[in-house]
Amino acid sequence: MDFTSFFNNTGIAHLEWGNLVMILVGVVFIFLAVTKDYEPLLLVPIGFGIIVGNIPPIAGMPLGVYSEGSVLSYLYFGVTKGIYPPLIFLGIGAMTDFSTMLSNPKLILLGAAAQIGVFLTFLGSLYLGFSLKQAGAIGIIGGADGPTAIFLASMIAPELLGPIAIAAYSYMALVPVIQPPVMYLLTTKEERRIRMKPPRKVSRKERIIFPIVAFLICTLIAPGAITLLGMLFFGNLLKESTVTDRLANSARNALIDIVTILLGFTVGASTQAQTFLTPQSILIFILGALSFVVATAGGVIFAKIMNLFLKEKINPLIGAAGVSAVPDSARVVQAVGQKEDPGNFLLMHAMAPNVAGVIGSAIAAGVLWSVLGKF
Amino acid sequence: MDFTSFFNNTGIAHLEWGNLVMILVGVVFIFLAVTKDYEPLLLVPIGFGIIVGNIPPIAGMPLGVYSEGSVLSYLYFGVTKGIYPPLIFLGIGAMTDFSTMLSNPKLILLGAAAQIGVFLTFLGSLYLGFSLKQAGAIGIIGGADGPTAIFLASMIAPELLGPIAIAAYSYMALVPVIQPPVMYLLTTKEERRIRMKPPRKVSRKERIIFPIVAFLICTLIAPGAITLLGMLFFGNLLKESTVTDRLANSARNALIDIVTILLGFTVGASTQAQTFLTPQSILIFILGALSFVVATAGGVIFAKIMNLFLKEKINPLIGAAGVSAVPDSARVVQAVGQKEDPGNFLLMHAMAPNVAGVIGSAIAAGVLWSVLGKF
Amino acid sequence: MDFTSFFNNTGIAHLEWGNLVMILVGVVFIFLAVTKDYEPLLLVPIGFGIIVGNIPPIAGMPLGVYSEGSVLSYLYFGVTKGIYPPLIFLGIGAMTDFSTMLSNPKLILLGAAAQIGVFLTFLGSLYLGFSLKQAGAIGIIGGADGPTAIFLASMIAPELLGPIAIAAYSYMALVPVIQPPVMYLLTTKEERRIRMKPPRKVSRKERIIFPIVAFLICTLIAPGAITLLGMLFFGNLLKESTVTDRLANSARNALIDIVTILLGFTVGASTQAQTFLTPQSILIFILGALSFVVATAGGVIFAKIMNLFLKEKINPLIGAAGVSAVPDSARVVQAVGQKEDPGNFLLMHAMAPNVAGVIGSAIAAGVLWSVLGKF
Amino acid sequence: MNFSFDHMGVANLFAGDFNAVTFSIIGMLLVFVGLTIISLYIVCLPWLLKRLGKRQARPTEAVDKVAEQQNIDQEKEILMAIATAFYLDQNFPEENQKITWKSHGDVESPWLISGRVQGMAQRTHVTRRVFPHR
Amino acid sequence: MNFSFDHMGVANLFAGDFNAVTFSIIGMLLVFVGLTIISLYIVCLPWLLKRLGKRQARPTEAVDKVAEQQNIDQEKEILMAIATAFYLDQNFPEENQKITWKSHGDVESPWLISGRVQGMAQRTHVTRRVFPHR
Amino acid sequence: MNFSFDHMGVANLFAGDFNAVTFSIIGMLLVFVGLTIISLYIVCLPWLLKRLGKRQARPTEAVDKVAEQQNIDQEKEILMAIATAFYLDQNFPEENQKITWKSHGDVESPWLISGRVQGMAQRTHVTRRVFPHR
Ligand code: NA
Ligand code: NA
Ligand code: NA
Repeated sequence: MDFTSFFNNTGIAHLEWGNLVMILVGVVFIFLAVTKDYEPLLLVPIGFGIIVGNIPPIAGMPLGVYSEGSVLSYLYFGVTKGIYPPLIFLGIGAMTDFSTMLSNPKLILLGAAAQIGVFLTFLGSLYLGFSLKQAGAIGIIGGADGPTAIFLASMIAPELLGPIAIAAYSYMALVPVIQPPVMYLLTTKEERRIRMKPPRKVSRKERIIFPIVAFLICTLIAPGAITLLGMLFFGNLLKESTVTDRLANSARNALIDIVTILLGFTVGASTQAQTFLTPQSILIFILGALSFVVATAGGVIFAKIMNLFLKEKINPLIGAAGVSAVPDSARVVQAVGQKEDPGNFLLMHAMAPNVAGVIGSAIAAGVLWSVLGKF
Repeated sequence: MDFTSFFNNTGIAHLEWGNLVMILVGVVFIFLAVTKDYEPLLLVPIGFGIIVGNIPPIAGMPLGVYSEGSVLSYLYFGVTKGIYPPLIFLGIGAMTDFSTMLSNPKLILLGAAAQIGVFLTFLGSLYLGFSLKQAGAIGIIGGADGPTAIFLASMIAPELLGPIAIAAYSYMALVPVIQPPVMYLLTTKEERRIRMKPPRKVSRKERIIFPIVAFLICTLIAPGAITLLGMLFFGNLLKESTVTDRLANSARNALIDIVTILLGFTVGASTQAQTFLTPQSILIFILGALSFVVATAGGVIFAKIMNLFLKEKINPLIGAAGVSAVPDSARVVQAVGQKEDPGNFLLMHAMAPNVAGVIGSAIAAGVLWSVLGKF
Repeated sequence: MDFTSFFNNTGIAHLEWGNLVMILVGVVFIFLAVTKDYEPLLLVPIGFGIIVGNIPPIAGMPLGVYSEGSVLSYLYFGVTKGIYPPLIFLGIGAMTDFSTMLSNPKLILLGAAAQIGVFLTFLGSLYLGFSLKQAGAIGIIGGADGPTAIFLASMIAPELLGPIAIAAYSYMALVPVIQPPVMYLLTTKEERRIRMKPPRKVSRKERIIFPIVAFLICTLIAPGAITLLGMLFFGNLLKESTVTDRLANSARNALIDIVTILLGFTVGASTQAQTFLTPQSILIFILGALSFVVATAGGVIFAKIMNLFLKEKINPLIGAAGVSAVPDSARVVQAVGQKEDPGNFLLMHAMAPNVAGVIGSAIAAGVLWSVLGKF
Repeated sequence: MNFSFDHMGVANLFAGDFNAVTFSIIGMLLVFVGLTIISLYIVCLPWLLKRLGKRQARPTEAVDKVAEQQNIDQEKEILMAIATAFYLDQNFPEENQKITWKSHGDVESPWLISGRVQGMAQRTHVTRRVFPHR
Repeated sequence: MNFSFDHMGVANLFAGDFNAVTFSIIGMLLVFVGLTIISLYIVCLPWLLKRLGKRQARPTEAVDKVAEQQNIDQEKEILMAIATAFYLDQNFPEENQKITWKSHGDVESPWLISGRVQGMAQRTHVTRRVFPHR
Repeated sequence: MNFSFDHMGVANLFAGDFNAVTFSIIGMLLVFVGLTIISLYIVCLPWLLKRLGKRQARPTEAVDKVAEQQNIDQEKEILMAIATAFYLDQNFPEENQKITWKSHGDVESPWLISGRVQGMAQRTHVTRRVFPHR
């Protein structure tokens, strides 16, 4: 029992440069969340998780998310088995109002168009040499949907779960930075000034029936989306039926909060530098950024194509909201639109492709899973 | 990679008539919950779960509650291992007020009498050829207590869990339809008009001591009821002690809501037509309906027998509340009684056999488990 | 099927004297909680759990926490794997205000001094013949920190988990009984009357940065404390960042309540007389009491030593708060101080060593785990 | 698992039997099909509801009315509570008077003496809608 | 597992060593015994409490008194809050005045600076009893 | 596992290679080292913050201002709500008038139409700080 062996039991003895880099990344995440207000509910748990995951553990002690029997490994179980994402979707469903979508159904197509980011990134990843499953999981980052990305990655490419999750959530937080340049590049000043008619009022009956029918439509086409969309629309039914309000309330408060804490923290803690800082991870980050750009462009361009056929023109900016990243990309649309014309309120309109994008990327994930899962 | 193989990956390709029937059943459940207000907290989750469970999955993909490694199978774990029911009992205990029972102890016996439904249904199921364990699990439907039924079925007849759970919850929702005819048949107009004295006030001390003593009495007789009654009375102690109010609050809100969501949804999702639509299930539904009728009759007749010996007559209608199905059967008693005599308020009196019925069926379940579990 | 075999299926048939003794202990716990208000949030769940755990089960039925496949065994899983304590620390972090500590950093050392109780008890237990791991787990009772004690015991001496947990929580509840005599014995009237300057106001920035830096410092020294301190400081960051207030809210309400219920109840239920009532357990209780006394003395004496070097004297009473047992020992300090001088408000000052004691015992647990875990 | 750039190339898109480009196009189509059907359904729904309306309309409306009535009750109660509080304070400025008004959502009410999960049907959503503190 | 009507018959009730009818009667009896003892206990309890009352009565009452006092405090506070709000609004109709009143349940209060599970003893139940929004 | 007093003795403290006394002293030292460094850090922090303050100060302050503004908004709203309630009750004592005022924390507001986890950023903490019922 001497001081040397004691020192070997401390964390400092095993600290590597990579760990320091990652700890710094965690601090930056928290800093951005606190000072810039970039998605604090994601960045604070992930950021602190990164710090925790990069304290070098002592060999033989079950501490990290990857060491069997550790507490963090039990909490990480909900990530590796894809349990947390559907529960988050349950809470999201219980706080989502599909009214704007119901009142302007053609805007839904914008949420489909943005999924081009998913499939192009899939092809790009394949090209770079990733396996089919890995490429599918990387592609879904373009869905701009953290829970969907984690769910698909845990099912078909668990070895890439860490970087994919971090990339998905980072870019979702960075939507206000990534999207505007693409939006300016692809639209003219006139297009950005287009005003749209206020959405109509949607009846309670329509809102109750919607989650049931939408669930049937989506999952009869892509059964792989059963878990995610089942929970999303279930949560929404709990909310809209009004007779189960107390369940909806717990789903969108206690349940989603607890799951968000555990998911963010353990995903963060899964980024131990020793396994995380690889060329592969860096490639995934680059591909992720590209997929966000492609998805944004896909939504905007499709809106312009639609305008060729529509009498009442839609503002192509709202195509950018099709990536989902709810409600941030809708807010970005509002901000960019208002810069051209302070009296233009695009937010409500942007919510329609925004929530449609969530459904769209869940369908895309279902398709990827059902086909690639077999390889 | 052609369209045919793609089509084989969709849900439509594998949809059978049975699935459509079950999806319709799910829709009817939700419809009844929303428009008739029949137990929405049960019927909405179960109804949507039925829809989710009957989207035909793709072979090889872990999606349903029965396929290993799927998210739904992890959530269903709490059903198959009997974990959810005791947690629901914890919350129920934290919202139950045993005062009316404490103020009129002789009404407790009505909650015992109604358990005749359990044992007669047990004998009937045996007669029809079910095994001992299966017959016991079917019998407990007569306890009119969803969590108790699920708990016992998961312990001794897991292969019948689906139909038993659905039958128990459906009939609990249909109590306002099933009970009144039986009640009218077995009582005279004069009996239905009997008024009862208002219950006395119960001291805080009595209410704190009650859960402890009642737990000891019940489980020293039937240790099989330890789990359910332990949680029920524990929840009640958290409530009545008043010094642990924040725990009682979380138990009767966040905790019970989350467990109710998961239980209802996964029980619903366990009804895949391919395994659910069997003659056996239909038989269980018939036996379940009969057991509710027998239990109601048992309570009412026992009340009439008690009246032979009592000076202060009790209204035999409140015997029907002995089936438990709290608080619906008590409300039915109130409604039927008020039809004869608008100034007659039986609700408070009916609550006593109502909560006693919960304890009674938990004891019955404990007895069935401890003896039949060995076969 | 005769009455004898039925009687053998009841709990009464198997009840032993030990069970009756333990049931009485459970009743006393609840009685103390309700009438004396001694930590009801701990004593009520544990007390009722003790009663539940001492109803003798029927052989072959999965009922108790130790029988495989029982519901209680699944709930106890969170204890045996050390999952509940970190989740409780998360909630505690989200309700802890480190301001007083930040405004008077020298008082932190008192929280270190009190850990002498941990190491002396460790040596004492070794002397009495306990194994190294067992001695370490018993020693941590002196940390006066229920979750820490359960966590360490579950990691290195699971066979002693029951008595260690009960001892730790009992003495935490009895702090108002154990500490005052020690405090009077070691201080003079003049010392007890020392007044201290009100703490300075701490900026929001300091409070946000603190949990991150403190986590890094502690765990780079003692990585074994990663899990407990990671959760504690993570919860605190959720609270202090203010941008994640809804997460902090759920952590310090629904989450901690649910975990507290399950932890207390199952720890109580693990005290079946047949395995619990051993000389070993009684020894652990004696050692636990001693360790609280030693820890208290350590804090008070260290405060007196510090006074030798300080110009602004500190009131040695607040050394007693270094044992943690937050906030009870701080309240005891306040009460004892006010008895000498009704105008003396020591509470805020006592909170500093109080929360420092939590960190101190987590470090001590980390050190014990990392070294003793290897034997 | 180990990634390297050695495997880069267009050939990856057509490796084995699997044409990744065709797959991507079909995948994209499926996304469009799904959302287009939803879109069409939404367009048709009001028309469908009108046809079905005659039978279902009444019960749903009944529920709506109940809910509305509850809302009104709730709001009246809040109004009364505030008014009572103010009145009491204005007129009886001593310290101990108690404000007691009926609370629908009260856990102690007989309807909530429920020992069962159904008892949860305590319709607290009305309360919550008005004070959405959670 | 496969069910069929072939096995129907009264013989099932007495298959093997097991007399299901006797079992059912005994089972029904046990349910009655359990609930009857509870019933008798409830009848005897008030009498028992009176005997034990002399020793235990005081501490419990003390607790009750504390709780009552807390209730009163709480209600006074709500009264004051409402009154303050109204008074401020009547007399200082500018926009920025702040209403600040002491909140017992406040997370920031020194009693809640607790770094420990005991800290949960924040007695929020008093607050909750008054506004049972959850 | 079976404990007995047979193994009692000072020798236990030095069994095998392990000197338990040295270990305890080092352990105690580590606890002190950890808490002392924290203590020193806290002493240095204000000085550090002042140095770093020039760059970071502004954004954080901005956030603080937003939060403060939100607080003010919130409180104004509560004031208005109470005043409205009282005014309505005083002047329109019929039963049905509805109190409707804007609620920032309202689940139905467009900002909360969020279909995503980010939607949770509904800043209910402002509401909660004011009415900490939970
Ligand atoms: Na998307
Ligand atoms: Na029953
Ligand atoms: Na401590």
